[in-house]
Amino acid sequence: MRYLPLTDTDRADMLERVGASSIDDLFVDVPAVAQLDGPIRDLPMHASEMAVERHMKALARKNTAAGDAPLFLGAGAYRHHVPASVDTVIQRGEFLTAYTPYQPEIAQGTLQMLFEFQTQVARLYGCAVANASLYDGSTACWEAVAMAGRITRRKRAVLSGALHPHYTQVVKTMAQFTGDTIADAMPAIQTEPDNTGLINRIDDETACVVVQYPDILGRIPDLGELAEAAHAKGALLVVVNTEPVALGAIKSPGEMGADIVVGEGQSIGVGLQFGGPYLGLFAVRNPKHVRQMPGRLCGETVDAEGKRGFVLTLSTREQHIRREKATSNICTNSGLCALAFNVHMTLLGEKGLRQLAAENHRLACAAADRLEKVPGVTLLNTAFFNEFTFQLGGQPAREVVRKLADRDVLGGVSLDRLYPGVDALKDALLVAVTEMTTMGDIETLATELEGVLS
Amino acid sequence: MRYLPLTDTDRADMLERVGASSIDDLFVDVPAVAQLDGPIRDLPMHASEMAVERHMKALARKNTAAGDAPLFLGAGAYRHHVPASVDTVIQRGEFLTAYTPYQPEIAQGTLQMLFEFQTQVARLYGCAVANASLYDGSTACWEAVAMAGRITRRKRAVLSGALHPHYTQVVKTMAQFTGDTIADAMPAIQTEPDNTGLINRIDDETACVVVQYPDILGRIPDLGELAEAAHAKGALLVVVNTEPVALGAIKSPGEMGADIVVGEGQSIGVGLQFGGPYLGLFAVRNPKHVRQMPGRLCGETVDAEGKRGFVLTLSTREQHIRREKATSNICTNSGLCALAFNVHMTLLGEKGLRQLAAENHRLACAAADRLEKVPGVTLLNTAFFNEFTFQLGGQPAREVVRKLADRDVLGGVSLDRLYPGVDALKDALLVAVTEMTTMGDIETLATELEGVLS
Amino acid sequence: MNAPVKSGPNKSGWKPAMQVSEDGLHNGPATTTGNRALMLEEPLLFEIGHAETTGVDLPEIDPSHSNRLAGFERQEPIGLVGLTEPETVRHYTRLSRQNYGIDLGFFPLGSCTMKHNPRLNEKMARLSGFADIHPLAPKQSVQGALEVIHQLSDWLMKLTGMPSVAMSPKAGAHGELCGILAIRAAHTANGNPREVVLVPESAHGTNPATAAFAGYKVEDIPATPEGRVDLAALKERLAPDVAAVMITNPNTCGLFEKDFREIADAVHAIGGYVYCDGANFNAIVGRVRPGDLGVDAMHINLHKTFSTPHGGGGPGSGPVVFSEALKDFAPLPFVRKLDDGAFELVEEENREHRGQSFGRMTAFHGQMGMFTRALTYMLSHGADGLKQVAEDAVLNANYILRSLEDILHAPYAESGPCMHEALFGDKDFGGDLSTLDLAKGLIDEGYHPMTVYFPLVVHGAMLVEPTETESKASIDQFIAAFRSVTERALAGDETLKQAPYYAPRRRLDETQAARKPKLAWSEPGE
Amino acid sequence: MNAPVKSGPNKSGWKPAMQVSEDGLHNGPATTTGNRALMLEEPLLFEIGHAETTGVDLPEIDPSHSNRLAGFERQEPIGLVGLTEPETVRHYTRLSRQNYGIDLGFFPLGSCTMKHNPRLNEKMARLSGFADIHPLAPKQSVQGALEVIHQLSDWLMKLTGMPSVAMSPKAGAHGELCGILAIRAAHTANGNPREVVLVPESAHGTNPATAAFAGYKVEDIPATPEGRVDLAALKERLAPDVAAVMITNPNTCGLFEKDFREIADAVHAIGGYVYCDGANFNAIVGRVRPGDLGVDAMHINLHKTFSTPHGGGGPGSGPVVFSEALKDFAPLPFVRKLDDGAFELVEEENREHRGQSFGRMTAFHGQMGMFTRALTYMLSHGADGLKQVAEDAVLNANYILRSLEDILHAPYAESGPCMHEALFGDKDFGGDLSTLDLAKGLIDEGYHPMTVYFPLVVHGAMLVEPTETESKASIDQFIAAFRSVTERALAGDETLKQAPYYAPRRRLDETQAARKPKLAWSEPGE
Ligand SMILES: Cc1ncc(COP(=O)(O)O)c(C=O)c1O
Ligand SMILES: Cc1ncc(COP(=O)(O)O)c(C=O)c1O
Repeated sequence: MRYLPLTDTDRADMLERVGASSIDDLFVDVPAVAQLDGPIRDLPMHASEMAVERHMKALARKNTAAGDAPLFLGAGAYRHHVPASVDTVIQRGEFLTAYTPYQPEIAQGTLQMLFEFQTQVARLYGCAVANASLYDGSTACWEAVAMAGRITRRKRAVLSGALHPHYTQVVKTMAQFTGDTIADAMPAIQTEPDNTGLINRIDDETACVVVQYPDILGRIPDLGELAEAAHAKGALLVVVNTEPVALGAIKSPGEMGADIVVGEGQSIGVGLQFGGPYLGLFAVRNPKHVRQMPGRLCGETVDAEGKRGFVLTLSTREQHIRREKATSNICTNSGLCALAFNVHMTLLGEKGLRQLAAENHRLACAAADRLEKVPGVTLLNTAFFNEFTFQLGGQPAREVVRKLADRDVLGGVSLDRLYPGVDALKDALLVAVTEMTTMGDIETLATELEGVLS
Repeated sequence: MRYLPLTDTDRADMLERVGASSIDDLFVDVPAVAQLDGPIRDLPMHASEMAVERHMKALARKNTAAGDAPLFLGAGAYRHHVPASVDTVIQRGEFLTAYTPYQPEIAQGTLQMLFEFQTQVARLYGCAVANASLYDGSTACWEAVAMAGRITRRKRAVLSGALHPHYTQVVKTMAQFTGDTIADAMPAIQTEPDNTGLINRIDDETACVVVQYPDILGRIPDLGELAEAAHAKGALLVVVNTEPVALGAIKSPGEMGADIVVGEGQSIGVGLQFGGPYLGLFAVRNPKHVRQMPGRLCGETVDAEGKRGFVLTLSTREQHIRREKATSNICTNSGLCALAFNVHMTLLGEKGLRQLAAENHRLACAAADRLEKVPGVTLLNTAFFNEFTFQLGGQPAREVVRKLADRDVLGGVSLDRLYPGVDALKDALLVAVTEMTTMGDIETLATELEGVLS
Repeated sequence: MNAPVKSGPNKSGWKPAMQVSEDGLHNGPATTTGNRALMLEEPLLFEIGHAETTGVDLPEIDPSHSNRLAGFERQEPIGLVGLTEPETVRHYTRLSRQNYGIDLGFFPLGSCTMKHNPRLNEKMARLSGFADIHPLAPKQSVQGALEVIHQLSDWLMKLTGMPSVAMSPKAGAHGELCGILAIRAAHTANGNPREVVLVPESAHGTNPATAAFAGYKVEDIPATPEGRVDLAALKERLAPDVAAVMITNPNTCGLFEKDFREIADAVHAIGGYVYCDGANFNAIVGRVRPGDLGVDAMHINLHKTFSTPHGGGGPGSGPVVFSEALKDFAPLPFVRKLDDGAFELVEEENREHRGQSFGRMTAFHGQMGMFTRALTYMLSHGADGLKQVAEDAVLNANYILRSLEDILHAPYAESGPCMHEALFGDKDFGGDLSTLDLAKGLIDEGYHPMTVYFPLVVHGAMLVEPTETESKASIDQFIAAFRSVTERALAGDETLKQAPYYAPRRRLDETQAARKPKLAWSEPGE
Repeated sequence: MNAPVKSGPNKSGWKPAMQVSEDGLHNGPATTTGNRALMLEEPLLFEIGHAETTGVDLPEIDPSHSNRLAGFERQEPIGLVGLTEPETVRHYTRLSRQNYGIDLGFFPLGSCTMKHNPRLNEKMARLSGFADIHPLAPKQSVQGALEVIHQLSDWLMKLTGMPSVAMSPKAGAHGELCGILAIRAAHTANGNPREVVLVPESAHGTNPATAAFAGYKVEDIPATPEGRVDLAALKERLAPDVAAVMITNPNTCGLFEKDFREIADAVHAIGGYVYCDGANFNAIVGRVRPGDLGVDAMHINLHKTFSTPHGGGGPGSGPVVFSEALKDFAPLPFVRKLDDGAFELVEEENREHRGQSFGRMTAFHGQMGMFTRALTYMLSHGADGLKQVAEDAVLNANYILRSLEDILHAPYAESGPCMHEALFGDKDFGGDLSTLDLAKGLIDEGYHPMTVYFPLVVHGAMLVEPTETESKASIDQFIAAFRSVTERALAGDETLKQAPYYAPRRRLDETQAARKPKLAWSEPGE
């Protein structure tokens, strides 16, 4: 078999060396009840690369790839152009087939990359320190809530109604077990984010306020106002960002007073991949909070000859040292996605990220303008970056999305998919636009939407 | 621009250093008649990766890729399965972006690979020495004729009528200029190769006899008989192979007495690519002939510490040393294709190549059996490896191929495409089968052929 | 029997390579660049990039274009720098060359299962039908993706003999959390979440961390001198306050827990659940089904047993299989096959199909990119191949154990065959040498060291996991090198203290890194 | 002005890396494996593979299956060995790490134009619509492929200002052959192929070899002391026996042939043709059109100017542009756009469209895999970008010339600006040091050396071609390193004789290799 280098002769020689008469001798400690008499039944036997490729390609063909239909889906996962050289780099065996850099003398490649990545994320978020990644935005969001609890020694988190519902659910799932109180809410269908409502929910027990920026409806909340209100009550402001490209056009959460900034990094370098693996970003504005951070941190040091080098550091926060007292149980994180982010962000640079953001916004404005002209359609947002919400005049958006798909247009995400069963949200459609969207795509969506709605 | 690292500041600084006031100063030696006043007109300006990708994908979509239709095309280019790891290896920057290994201390990767490649080719062909590749099978064929001329000091080459017509044409093109006499012929439509006819054409002036094995109609000539006849007249036997996989099932040309064996290596590792780049293989049975060989040769040696290493050697045969007295003008060859061949052949190994050959032959037999049942169709060959010739009972094969393509079947190569205008060949269809062919593909071809012929 | 392997030629064709000359020739002159031929230094991105440089050709920003950013336009520079594509490719290529990976050589990092990552997996994961689909695309347009999840689930359930699997956990530790949360949910449904989770001292750090993260107190499970759970002592501790035990099997000492079934019965008897850390599933895949041993929940690291790449620290994927007792508590979402053959995603809206689910652990539906790779791998190996995987992995480990035990302290060598990894300790080393020094000596020899100082139960632990994707020749060469470095360690050879000599960096100062953490680049003087 | 560059920090942000310590620490103990950490030794395939091992899972051969091989079944083993996939990937990864490439660092190999190979090119060439189509597929099914050839032809004609292009030549030398054959065909059509082709001594070896291969006698064109063709002397030699001149422009001394137009006129006046070796087109692409200089035929190395990778020695692609005078003689096949917008291939059967064609040079239609890459590159750069390519390439070369001429013999430094490459000689070196020693010293510094001992007209020639894809920081660092090694060479530092010290191999014995050639592996003792 093509991945198994031992030959039968090798096996015989090796069994002799270990003093076993057959391979079964090495499994003597397995109780009889669990000994199988042959390969597991009901599963196929081994297959050639050609046969497996056929099988997998047949499955892939049952999906509509984004390149084959105009795509306006967002809601926490965005289709951006990833330069070809990103994949070249992440396929280098030295990156792809390495482990977490436990032996720094032969892992400087991964370590220096992580140091660069941490710097990029910290700067993007307007923070002092970022970690070496978490699983994804949603789990990073929970980690932020937990960390805020450790810092403030309080157990109540107030979530904005316009936080991505999956993120809300993840936080609530965890809180069921930790005993934290989570004050969440439904998104209010209104042109501006409901900052007042959110501020009113902050009390003296509140560890943190969690707000998404831009929010799930594509609106842009004023973080400064929220930071002030949170800090006044001794709470931390946790800002969640699901579209890092936006931060090329709008102010960073850090500069507006956020204490912990977390987010999804998938837009940069990672790709859609049906939802995973993605890339959890996590940063803090105040360097004093570093020792409460979850996840790995890469730091600068020198070697025995005085040369600069990098190591994983502050590991006394982590499970492999601290065990049950660790700041998080995370071990494997999203290393290779962090590399993809790092490479893509390097290709963009300050200039490219700003241009990318401008281009996203320009096309989103064009799409909003065009779609508003479709009869029966109203734009909710006054402000947005590259995603916005339409109301379809009472028509069920989910149905409309399905009909659009029948016409080979992936027209957006219905709020009913995200918040099933909430009447007030049923006719709302979330539409995302990126640099990959063409004016032709926008026209197609407008036309088909008109067709479906009429 | 994304491939140009100099910034405008850099350019200004550098111009200052070189003492030029503008870039135009550096082009002062260009005569005024040839100075353009700006970017060349009628050509587009630079474009983003995204835009270029769209353009190229649109062009690619105008072709029917082999995976999208059953494919029975051969005639010197075969669709075999190339394991995924081959591409991984050839995309390693250290291989992809290296030059010809002129500095052996930092090119041992390429050099050792070439040494392995030469060994693989020599063994496959039953020869003593193979070179480090030529452009493709057809140019290798001419190089063999030229080399035979140098060795025998004769200027007449006798070509089998069943040599690939493109190869024949390449040899004839060159001979027009060198003054060699080329005795070629049309393929005789008969069940067995016309060895007798070929032998009869050998005379005392003949430098070499060139025969294809298996031949253009898929038949398998007896090389032993030809070697004997050639050698009897003091001529060399040049054997051309366009399907290296065949040599996993049939005897090597070397063991049957061929003096020079050349061929196309594309089947192993390289892929179809619409005809290029391909891989010219070149080997000699008699090590004494090495100094007359064209192209690069990699040899073993030691370094200053006595460690084994590899270098390009015997370069006094080559253009960069010998100039107008070189054995060939070739410089750049097919290095990366040789690597792909080397890697794929390593994955196959003795066992895999033999299995691959057996599988090709098994499926080809199945196809021949099935297609013979199509009314109006007769199989020409008594023997074949993975390609054979059908006669369509007087129907023009080219027309049939076109109609099959309309039905999304790439059903074979008509001899009329290869030998346009020859009446005797008009109804003959060349059908190739590989391990990529499924029984379903065969059935589809049979059915559609029946449809087209009736 | 068990004769030491000599360095030198062996049947598998490996020959010791030519020696570095000892006449000092290699001690060449210092270079002005700091490079040493192909061992290249590389500055930080921020030292070579520019704010105005970019490797993408996007349209210049039109400042006249009105925006709808509600006055939040960025005013300050972000502080990023860019490189053009040539610079980018070179920067990362040079960095990559300072790394060790499986592709370069033997990487026997115990517990981490650094097996070969097949390239077909990578190719399949990149098919646009998998790589370029949106997680919230209308389900009619992603039936193939849902089918991949379904097929992979089916493989996992059959390989483990368990009736249910949760696919969304993002790595092993996340899988542990998934399992423990289901356990907690089940207890809670019975009216009492209970208080304690029992975990052996030899367990991976994620086990106690997870239990604590889920709100449990962690207590130790005692071990026998032979390196296994002390069944009698465990039974003594079991009481209704114990919510679960978390046991790794094969365990982190490389041994199969013979008494697993009895342990499970005892835990079940007090109403507790058995969580099995399945990180070591590679030792038994295709040969032993955890379901036959009484497991209630077990995570599987697709990035270990099922060959998805580790990528320098992730991403992973940690599906969790569940017993009948726990399956109703498993998280959302999951994939269901409908009667008409279509696939649907069970999420919040149709959670009636799993009424007692503890909820959602992550956005979207799991590590799809890892699923396609793992399924490709399973289909390639098949049931027969996977069984062979386990057998070869175990054979290789035993071969190493028996080839080194004569010179290296092997605390559990008498406990029967090891499974997929061999455990050693540094107790006989000379001078003040320790495991770390041996590890660094192996680096010079061209190897990635084994896992060191884990598990905690052995002094100077060295956990060697060869996996099944090494050839005998490779292992023989490793044994020869290991013996040579071990001999130096036993003899107290002080030069080992300074190893590695040839790596891109000498030993790094970890204390300084932690004392004054520098975690992001800043302009010198900033 | 022209002040020497000092090693040390500069504005572009480059800093000299930390030094290798001079206290001998790096002179570590010899390893048993011969490896030095990440610098890994690797045996030959034949020393580690087995005849029974394979990395593909094909069906076992059924010996009972009847065959139709006419009695020619193979009886003898081929003598191949196989490796499994893990072994294969590792074998070639380790080998690759013994190579230098553009991706690793600066590769100023003069005349070879080692520019960055964009990764989009690689991606596009791998689209199944290009990579997986058969050359003899019915034309209706490959219209996109034919259109690629047509579009690329259009770019090449416009960039060169020439009315015709032949796409099938497989590399530069094959392109030369194509051009010379067309010239010979044209003369022959006039009744006399003529006898002589004039080639300067500084020309690349392929030029005289090609002319000879096409049946011509080769004679030297004299050069002026400033490194250009001696127009007067050339004119003197021109006579009706001269079929053509072959001139490289910019020439291999890195200079633009100012008198090219006059040369062309003189050659045309005696009825000869002007062949231009276009290997150095990168210096002028987008800025100067050879068609405006009187060229009759010129090959273009897509693997130089248009960024297709060199791959350790190929494949290349060498399309040839032709003037009105020669275009009817160009080879088959070529692509023609029909009035209905469809594309057709003109081959033997419809050669009436090019009645005087000298015929076919190769099977099929050329290096399609290079065409897709080159077209991708051209579209990326556009007319504006390509012009910038030439300008930056020339600027970089002049910058190097002016930064080194104060310490290194630069024979043509007074001949005006250089084009895309700077030429130096070793005449001032101390002791018995020569260009080779400097080159090997650069290897230790982390560079691929420049082209050495070519062109032949300069003693110990060093031809440095930076290309446009190097940053100023990269070039500055190179200059600093080059100066440092040059200073050692000038001072006669004998340690340079033993360089390289740090490469995978020390200097290799080329004499032994040629004296007793070992060109294939054989079993020891075989
Ligand atoms: C025994 C054991 N358990 C759990 C884990 C955690 O898995 P992950 O790193 O995927 O979170 C590991 C990984 O190293 C492990 O070895
Ligand atoms: C000036 C010059 N002419 C011709 C050639 C030959 O080109 P190729 O190697 O593509 O055959 C080269 C390549 O090195 C060259 O530099």
